[in-house]
Amino acid sequence: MEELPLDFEVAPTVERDDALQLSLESWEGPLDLLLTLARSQKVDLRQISILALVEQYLTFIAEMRAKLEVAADYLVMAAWLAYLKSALLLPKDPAEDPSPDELALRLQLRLQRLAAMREAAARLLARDRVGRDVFLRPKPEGLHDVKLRRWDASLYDLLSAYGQVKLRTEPVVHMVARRPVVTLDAALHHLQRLIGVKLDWAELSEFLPSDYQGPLRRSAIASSFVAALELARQGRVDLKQDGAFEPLYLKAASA
Amino acid sequence: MNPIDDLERAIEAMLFASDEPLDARQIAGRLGDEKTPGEIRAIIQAIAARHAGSGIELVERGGHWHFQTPADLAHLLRRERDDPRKLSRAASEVLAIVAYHEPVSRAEIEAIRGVQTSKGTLDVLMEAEWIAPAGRREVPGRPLIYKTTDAFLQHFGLTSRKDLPGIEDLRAAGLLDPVDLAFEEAIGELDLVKDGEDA
Amino acid sequence: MNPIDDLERAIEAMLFASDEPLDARQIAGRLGDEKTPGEIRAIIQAIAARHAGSGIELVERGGHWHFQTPADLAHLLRRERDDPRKLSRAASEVLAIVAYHEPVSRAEIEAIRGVQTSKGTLDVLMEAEWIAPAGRREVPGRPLIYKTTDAFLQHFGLTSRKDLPGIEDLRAAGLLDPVDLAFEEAIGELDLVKDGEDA
Repeated sequence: MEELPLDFEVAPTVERDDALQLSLESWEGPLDLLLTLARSQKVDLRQISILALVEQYLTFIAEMRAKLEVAADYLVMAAWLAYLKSALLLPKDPAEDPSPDELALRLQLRLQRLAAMREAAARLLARDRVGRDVFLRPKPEGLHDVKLRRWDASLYDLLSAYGQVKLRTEPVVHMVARRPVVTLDAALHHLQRLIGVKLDWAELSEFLPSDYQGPLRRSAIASSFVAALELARQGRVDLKQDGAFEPLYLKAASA
Repeated sequence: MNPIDDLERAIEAMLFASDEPLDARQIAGRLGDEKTPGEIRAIIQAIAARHAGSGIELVERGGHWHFQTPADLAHLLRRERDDPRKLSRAASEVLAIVAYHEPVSRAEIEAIRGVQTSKGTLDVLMEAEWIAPAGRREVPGRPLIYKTTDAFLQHFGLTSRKDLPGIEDLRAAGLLDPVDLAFEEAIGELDLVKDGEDA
Repeated sequence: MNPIDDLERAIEAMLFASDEPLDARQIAGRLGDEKTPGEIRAIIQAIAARHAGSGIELVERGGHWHFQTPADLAHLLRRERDDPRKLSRAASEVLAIVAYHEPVSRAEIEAIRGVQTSKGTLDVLMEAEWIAPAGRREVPGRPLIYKTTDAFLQHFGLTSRKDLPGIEDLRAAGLLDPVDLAFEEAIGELDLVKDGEDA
């Protein structure tokens, strides 16, 4: 077996006594450590001996453990590799699934992919980078957008605004809008006059003049209703209604 | 075109990437003083000449040189964009008051509106160029008075101020109806329809 | 030298004055859309050609163009204060994985690296604006996926993602495929070989 790969690019060359400095923090996890070890075989990753790699890893971890605590994920990998090692060394069991060879192949594929990205990162960082190799104008004039405010209003807005001002500011004459009303007296008078004409039950609305429209009609309905109640109280009309909100009928009181 | 020599490229790049305008001595220093400031100046002149008439120019300010965009292209570097905004209710009222009562002072506007008018409201109308100061009223305090402008007439499609509808016209158009009366009328119409259906 | 026409000067000045790389559409927009992006691009190419070999070059990064100094003059321009963000090994690997595999989820990054990626590592790359979230992968858990940005292309001097060093070779070698897929293929080949041997 080879010496531990202490002269590898990532791991500084150190005396064994300084191995504490060569903590596992030098690696980005067990796969990274495996890749570093694999590189020390100095062959293409496709031709790597997984068995030799497993040996390297287990030996390395054993040495590290003698000196310091080793993070759990490195130990998990060690356990798995120990299993893989024994499986690879034992006579092949065709029933075993996945086979140790397949597990080894997967490990190899993972190492290849990590290696590819490791190299890609190095090549990327070595490119001509802005601020290190190539430089931009430090203080460009910049391109500016200037917003031009454009106010918008229509003539209608203007006139209605003025209308509102006028309304708001002409409170001197308190304009209670004059409402067309039919007074109770007028309704009483009207109803008394008609009650003698109609002989049978007639609906209240039939007593209203037909030219009463709009608000005036509503007022007439209200005052005629009150007038009808008053006449009924005086015993001069009879009232009849089939139910709430049904039409109200009246006729002259039967003598 | 002849290839540009390395020294000229180097000086050009320095001038481009520098935070501050550089003089010939500074450039010579950065180049390890292998050239005299005089030689550097000659090269700077050549660079300036090469860019002459392009969209980039190398200019001298007090012996220091820097790149800039030509002044005649400055308008391309700012883009003006319309930002339409609806006139606020308050501003519409003030504008209408100026139009109907001009010339008016701010105090008069406030008296008519019955509320205080912020300076900003008048500013907006002046920014829109719809009103303009029209001198001062010769009363104590000599307040500024305002009137509408030609731009105002143009925007609102008026030939002259006489085109503004009179108070009677506004009333006829319903613009002077109190809100509650207008509401009742609308309700009354609904009742008529109902009555019609009942009949 | 022929005089440079006004449009070319204008575009050159815009590119020179802009504080970020511009694409043809942005330039066309600023010019009032009188020219198509295609026409603009042809002019940009002419400007780039005019500056070729000088101390200032016009380069394309992800369809956007900017002026910069040529890389071979770095030694003259580099100053002590120039200290581009030093990336940790973890961050540079994660960046490479995002760039070569994009869009990619954090779990996929971790599968390649064989180790958990701290949130901080992705944050560093996002703060540098080199990577950005690119939606979610429609698999259980709907993980966020990441991709590189135009700022990434600009910083690393890449015209487009196709310029990523060795990306075609990696793709051809299947090294950008997931392990599972590569495994299936490798097993398939083994089986074929075995079958051949059996025959």
